[in-house]
Amino acid sequence: MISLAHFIVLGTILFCISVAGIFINRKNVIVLLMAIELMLLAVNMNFVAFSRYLGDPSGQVFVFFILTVAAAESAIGLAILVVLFRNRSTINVAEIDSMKG
Amino acid sequence: MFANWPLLSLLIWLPILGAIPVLLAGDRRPDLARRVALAVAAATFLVSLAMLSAFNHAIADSIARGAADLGLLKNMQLQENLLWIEALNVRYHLGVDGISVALVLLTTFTSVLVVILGWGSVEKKVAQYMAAMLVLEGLMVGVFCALDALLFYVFFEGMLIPMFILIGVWGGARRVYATLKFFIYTFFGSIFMLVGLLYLYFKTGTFELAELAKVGLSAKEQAWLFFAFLIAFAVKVPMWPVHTWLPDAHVEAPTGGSVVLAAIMLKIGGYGFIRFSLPIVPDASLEYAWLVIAMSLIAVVYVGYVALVQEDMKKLIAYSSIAHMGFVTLGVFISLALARSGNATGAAVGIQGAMVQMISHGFVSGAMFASVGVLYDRMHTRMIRDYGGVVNTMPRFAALFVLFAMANCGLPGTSGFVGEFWVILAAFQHNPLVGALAAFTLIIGAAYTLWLVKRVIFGEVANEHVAELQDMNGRETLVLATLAAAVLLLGLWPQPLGNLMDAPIAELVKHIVISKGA
Amino acid sequence: MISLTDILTLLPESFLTLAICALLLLDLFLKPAQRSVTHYLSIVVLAVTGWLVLQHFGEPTAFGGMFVRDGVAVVLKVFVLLTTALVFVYARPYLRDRSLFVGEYYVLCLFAVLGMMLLVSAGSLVMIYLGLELLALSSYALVALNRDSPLSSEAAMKYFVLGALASGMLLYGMSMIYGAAGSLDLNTIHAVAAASTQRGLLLFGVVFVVVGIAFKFGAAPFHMWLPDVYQGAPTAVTVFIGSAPKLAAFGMAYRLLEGGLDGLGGHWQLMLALLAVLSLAIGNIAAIMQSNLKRMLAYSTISHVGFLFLGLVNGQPEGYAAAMFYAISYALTAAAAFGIILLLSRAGFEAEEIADYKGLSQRAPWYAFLMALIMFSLAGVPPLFGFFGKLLVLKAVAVPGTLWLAIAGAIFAIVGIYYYLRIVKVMYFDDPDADAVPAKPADAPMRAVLSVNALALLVLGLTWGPLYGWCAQAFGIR
Amino acid sequence: MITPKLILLVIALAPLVGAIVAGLFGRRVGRAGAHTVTIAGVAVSFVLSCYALYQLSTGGWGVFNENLYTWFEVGKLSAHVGFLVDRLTAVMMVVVTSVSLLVHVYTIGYMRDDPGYQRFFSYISLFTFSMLMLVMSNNFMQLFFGWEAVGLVSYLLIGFWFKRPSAIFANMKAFLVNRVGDFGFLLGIAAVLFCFGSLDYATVFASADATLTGRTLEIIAGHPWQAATVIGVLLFIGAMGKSAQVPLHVWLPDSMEGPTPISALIHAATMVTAGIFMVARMSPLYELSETALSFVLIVGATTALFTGLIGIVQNDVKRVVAYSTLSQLGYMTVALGVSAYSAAIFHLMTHAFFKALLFLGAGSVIIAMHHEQDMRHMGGLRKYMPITFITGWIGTLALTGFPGFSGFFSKDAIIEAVHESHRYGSGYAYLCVLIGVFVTALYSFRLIYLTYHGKERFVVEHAHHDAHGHARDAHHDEHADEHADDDHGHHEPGHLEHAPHESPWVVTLPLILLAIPSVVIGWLTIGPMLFGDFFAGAIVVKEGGPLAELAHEWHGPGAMVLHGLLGLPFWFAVAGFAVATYVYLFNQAIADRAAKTFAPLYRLLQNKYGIDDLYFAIFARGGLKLGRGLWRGGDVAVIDDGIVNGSAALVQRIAASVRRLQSGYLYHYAFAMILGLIVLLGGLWMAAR
Repeated sequence: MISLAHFIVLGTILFCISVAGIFINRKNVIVLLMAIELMLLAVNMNFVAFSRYLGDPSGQVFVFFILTVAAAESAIGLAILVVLFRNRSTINVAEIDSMKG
Repeated sequence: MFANWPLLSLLIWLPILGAIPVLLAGDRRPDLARRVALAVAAATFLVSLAMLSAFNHAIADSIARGAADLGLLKNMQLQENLLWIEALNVRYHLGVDGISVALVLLTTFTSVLVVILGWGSVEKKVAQYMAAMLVLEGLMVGVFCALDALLFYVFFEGMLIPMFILIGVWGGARRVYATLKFFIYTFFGSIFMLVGLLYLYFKTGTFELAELAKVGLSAKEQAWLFFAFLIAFAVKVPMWPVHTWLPDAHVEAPTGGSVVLAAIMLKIGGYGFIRFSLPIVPDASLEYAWLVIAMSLIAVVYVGYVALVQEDMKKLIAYSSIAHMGFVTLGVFISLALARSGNATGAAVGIQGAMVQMISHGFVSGAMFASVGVLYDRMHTRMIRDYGGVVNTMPRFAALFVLFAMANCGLPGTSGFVGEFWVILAAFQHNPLVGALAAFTLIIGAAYTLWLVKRVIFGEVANEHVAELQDMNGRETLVLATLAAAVLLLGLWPQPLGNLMDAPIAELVKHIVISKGA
Repeated sequence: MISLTDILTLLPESFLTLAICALLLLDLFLKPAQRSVTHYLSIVVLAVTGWLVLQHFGEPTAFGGMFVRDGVAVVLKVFVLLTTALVFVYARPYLRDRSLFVGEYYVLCLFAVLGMMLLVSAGSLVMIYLGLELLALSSYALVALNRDSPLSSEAAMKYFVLGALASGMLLYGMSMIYGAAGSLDLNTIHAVAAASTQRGLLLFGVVFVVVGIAFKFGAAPFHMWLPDVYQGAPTAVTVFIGSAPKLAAFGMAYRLLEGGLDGLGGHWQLMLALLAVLSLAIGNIAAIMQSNLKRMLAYSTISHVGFLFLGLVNGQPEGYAAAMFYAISYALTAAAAFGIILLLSRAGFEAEEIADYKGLSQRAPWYAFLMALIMFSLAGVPPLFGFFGKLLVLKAVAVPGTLWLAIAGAIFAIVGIYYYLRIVKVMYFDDPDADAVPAKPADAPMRAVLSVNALALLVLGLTWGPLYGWCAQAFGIR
Repeated sequence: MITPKLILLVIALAPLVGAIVAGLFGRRVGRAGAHTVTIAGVAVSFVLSCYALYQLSTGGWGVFNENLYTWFEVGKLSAHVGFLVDRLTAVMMVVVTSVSLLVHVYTIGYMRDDPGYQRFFSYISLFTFSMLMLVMSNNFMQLFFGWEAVGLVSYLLIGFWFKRPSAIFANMKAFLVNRVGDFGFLLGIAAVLFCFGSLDYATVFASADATLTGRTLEIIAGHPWQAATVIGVLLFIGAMGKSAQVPLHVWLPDSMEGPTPISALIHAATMVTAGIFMVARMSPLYELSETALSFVLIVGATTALFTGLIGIVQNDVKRVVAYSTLSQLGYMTVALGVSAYSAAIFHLMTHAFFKALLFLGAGSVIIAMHHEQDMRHMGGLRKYMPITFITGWIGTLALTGFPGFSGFFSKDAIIEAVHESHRYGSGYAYLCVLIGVFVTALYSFRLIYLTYHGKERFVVEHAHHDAHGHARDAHHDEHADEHADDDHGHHEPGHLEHAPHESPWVVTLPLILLAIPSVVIGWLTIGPMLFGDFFAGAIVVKEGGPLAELAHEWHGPGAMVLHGLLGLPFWFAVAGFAVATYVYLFNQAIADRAAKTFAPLYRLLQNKYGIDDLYFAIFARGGLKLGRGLWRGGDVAVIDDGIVNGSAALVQRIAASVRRLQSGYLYHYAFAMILGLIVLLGGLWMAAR
């Protein structure tokens, strides 16, 4: 029998993976975008699990909102990515450091 | 006749708003700017005289007008008490007692002279210079009139801005370092006082000085507050060891700036001790009086020796200022100790001495800096070694300079003597050794002053530059002669000043003998 | 069931939404030459919205508590709108010089405003999230507005990634809170948080929420995005994200922490105290070394956030009022500060290096004077506006228990004074370089508005009572 | 209505008026105007002083004690300007005004070529005023006023020729050394105020006994000292400064840099005796402390002998007289020390006359020698300037105490008094004063011989000697420079353009007028002053003071003269005379040989026991060293560079490193956020447990 805890742990694991993906990855910006998506999904997992467990639908409604926003977010993210590539002709995370200090 | 006018507001805002027309006159029309500035300053001075006349016979009706029970500050007159920020119950509360009146008069008087001094010595951005001076004047008057701690603080800090500009724009070679040092040093001092005031507000729910003087405080609270105040005012006075901003500021400041700085700004420190430390935290002040007394004595002896070896005239005078201000703090805290030991007369003598010393130092140091300015405008150097035998070419100047020098080493008959004399007498009553150390100024003070005179004024004409010197022009003579008159008048006839300050001082002494430990 | 009163209550926001759409459409049919129409219209829109906000139509709450319209919301909205209006005025010449004078700028800004308005009157976690994202997404796009600037795009990317990360954390925290409280409604959460004894999950969530808030403010150590974004974004955008969003962030913090998690005060207050000190330290110290004015202001923002947090740490109405007052004063001052940069910049010259201000007092005395006012206000020197903000927040912590925070604030204020004075020094004490670009004849409205804005710092410094009274009232003090 | 008050006011203020007129309007009134108005002023106060003295001594007036002006009042304490005029004061007033008057007249001749003529007159009148205020004061505050005022004028006058490096050094030295004295003096006043709560003589003296007996002060905790002693010693330190007692005597010889009239008026007759007067005035206090008086006695005795010795080896005519002044002041102090106050005042008076005489005589010689002051270039002047010569002899006889001359009475009285006294240190003092007599005679007659007798040791160059033989006018301007630039201008020592000659009447008249009292004043006044009750009330002496003892065998001046001829002092003087005569009149060589044989001693005396050098090394150089140390070490190094700039630099360094944290890499930023999150979580976890 799968209990709430399992879901929460899974969500946490996903979250950690995504976070790790953000600050360990030094190669490609795309990966960052994917990590962000993953993070949102981890959160969704939590919400759904809680909502199911609490028998309260509002959590699942929130999930829909999150999904929508996530879509918009990645759209903007990709747009910025394109702009960045046009200017820098690179999407290597390790190379976008012209502003520091 | 003036008793019901808002004289104090007038005194504060007239110069500040007067700065606007000066600025409008613009740097392109310097003479117009100068004239307007002079007019404003003179008008302010007249208003302050009106205040004086109103003051003497305003006691009755200030009570008749049912001025709020001010407790300690009950001899405050010409009060204006408006609500400024009702959410915090901050009040635009002005009022003057004898002490303030004396200092306000000093301020307005000096400001007029400063404007006249700036006439010749400032060439660039005249309008801005004059405007800054006027704004500064207004704020300083405000400091002496404020009866609300926050209002006081606002004026107290606000002063920094014009002074910062004055030193920074019209200053000498290392002006940037000097002015930043000045600003940050002073800011450093006052910010802790602000925290202290806020804490007091938390205790009392008001910034009214009178209320703050009433509130009971535990020993621990008092100690913390005492040091908060001490930092703020010790920096301003300045006392050893937080004095090092002063010589730099003086050396770099334009003549007018130095005069204002020495003549008025330093007094705010001593004034603060009298208005804040003593009434609000008397017990802590008493407990740590030894500390302040020690610092003051160091100022007299140590700084005296330092002054002895300065090669820059302004630096030398700056250090001598520190030494002389040492007498102010000494007098104030000696009196506290005496008052607590039941020697009311001694206490009164001490504070009177301190106050007279403040006023006198205002005249003397102002005059000294003005004199150096006179020389500087001609030779463009402040180095003592570049001078010598000035008396041969500038006899009139030399005569006045010697007079001021004598006042500076506290010769009887000059204002410089009165304060030091009283303070030393009081100090001796507190502890003969303290008195002895204080009296050491007789020797060291004379040493550095007369050596300066010997090297600058007397002797053969040192070099061709000195040989070409012209004696003072009418404007300079006017300024220095006026100051000389003030120095002698105060030295020979100090009683009026004493009468002016008697009541508040007696009140203060009565207040500080009561412990407020709670 | 959605009632008319709900719509009525939401009237300002609804109007703004419709207006934005209309503007968007209209802008399509405008020739570039007529762009000013968009400009003025959007200002009108802001004005009307502001008027509507002040009318208090409808009920205090709508949509079953999803939307709250209390004093706090009103005050914050008014100043968000005001600041944005100022921003529009300041931005116009800059945008024109750089062929960035496009409708998108206005539309995006207005959407961000809408997001902020929703955020500050959010009554549930969903609303907070939506408002936040609406604000964030528009900001990302705005930062990248100048498509040809490498710096902008880099800044946008950093902003975007970190922002997403932050909102992810916030969401994660929300999910935990939701799990613990069993509801998205802040009032319910408030009740639960106050009552429940089993707080592990809630607290766990609180941490993430605090992180989300801290990021939005740019409090250390979640400040890293801020300097780069401020520097990289076109100044016309920096001026926007540098001012209004701080108000929104305050609103968000207030809703979540006070409205939702008051019961856990003890914990999040400690965290905020920690963040406050850290921000004060890092912001003030790092600012000293900057040679780029925008970047310096970014760090100064961080330090100001530290001060603002001082208002929150005690969880007292006075503290909140102080913090809100501080946010308002900061928003106005920052708008003016960046306004000066915009004013002095022109095509091919950004005027964002501190060296560019050498001898400004001789080249453009009036602007130099205004800038000096602004700097002294930021430094917190009386009698300027900024001082009283500091005064109030210090007052909030100058009580037994948090006195150490007040002292820390004082010390870092001293450190901070240095770099503000440096600007004044450069403008007044240094002589202009031979090749210094002469100040251009600014367009009249901007010049006028900017002067008023800067002088207001002085005037408000003398008459800040009513404003603070308003803030205090919003928090039900007296 | 002419009241005593009015008269006294006029006495005090007349010179002030003169000074102001001559000083501020000097250019307008011109030279003649300047000296007329000042002399008039001083003359008025002289005449009125004599009148006052007459009234007081004939009992026409009672003691006058009134406050005229309240200077400052705090609570119960008030400081006034007021006059206390009794016989003691009156005597001082007469001495001061008379000498001052004569010096004024003398100055007309002495300074006639000086550009600073008006200034000079204004100064000396101002001095007269200050000195009168000092002696007429009825309270300590005013006493201190006068005290410092005369110091100021002396400062201005020593540095009168402000171009001379030596002069402006001397005046600073004088002022500073005096300030050391004033330091003690002021503390003494503070102590008086502390003990009596008042600054008025009357109050203090009235309650002196009651207040001070048994009263102690704890200056160093745990060491209670007798209050009377503390007060006495502190006040006397002031006197040591003014009256140039060892070890504060160093300023007086240098003060000779001032014009000679000043040396006569200020540094011989009046100002330097202020200390003596002060102690006499304070006799009610001093009588309460044996210790203080012993201190006074020993200091005085030391001064009397050892400064005299230096006089022997001096070659500058003025310096010889200066050292004799020091030694005579020592005698007065000794008298004070044995509570023979009236003897001290008596000697003060006689000394004022004959020392002024000697100085003015020296000045007259100096004029004749064109500001040549070195006796080695003089000699045989008696035939050139008879009046100066004779008056010089009179002065010398008075000084050396030749029976019958004024000096004899005063000095003999002092010596006898010391002999009678049993106070601690009186033995030593007796020895000192006896030898002192010998020394005095020695250097005095040495001076006489080297100056007036023997063969001329100067060459008269008739280079540009004009027909009229009266070259003076031709050389006005030249003399002017001589005053101005260094000592004797261009011609090397001992070479004169024209023969020396007697000085004009304005110079000789004062000499004559001073010579008369130098002879007779002692004879006339010793009776009442010393042994009568002339000073009753003004000077208080405990029962059995030495003078009282002497009074028993007092049979009038004549008897005293006869007795004096047999007395020890007389023979000491004769011995001194004999030696001087033999050595300096007949056998110069011995002197040089003696100088060689006793080289160390000679050198010791030559550089004044090395005290000056010592002071210079310790206080001047040491002070500068200390100051530099405190400045560079304390202010600059520690406070500024260390704390102030140091902390600034520290912040800068931290800033630099903080800045490096902002690496510009996205993943670092992200990492920072994660770290922050973890820290918060960790903190929460800690809090939870």
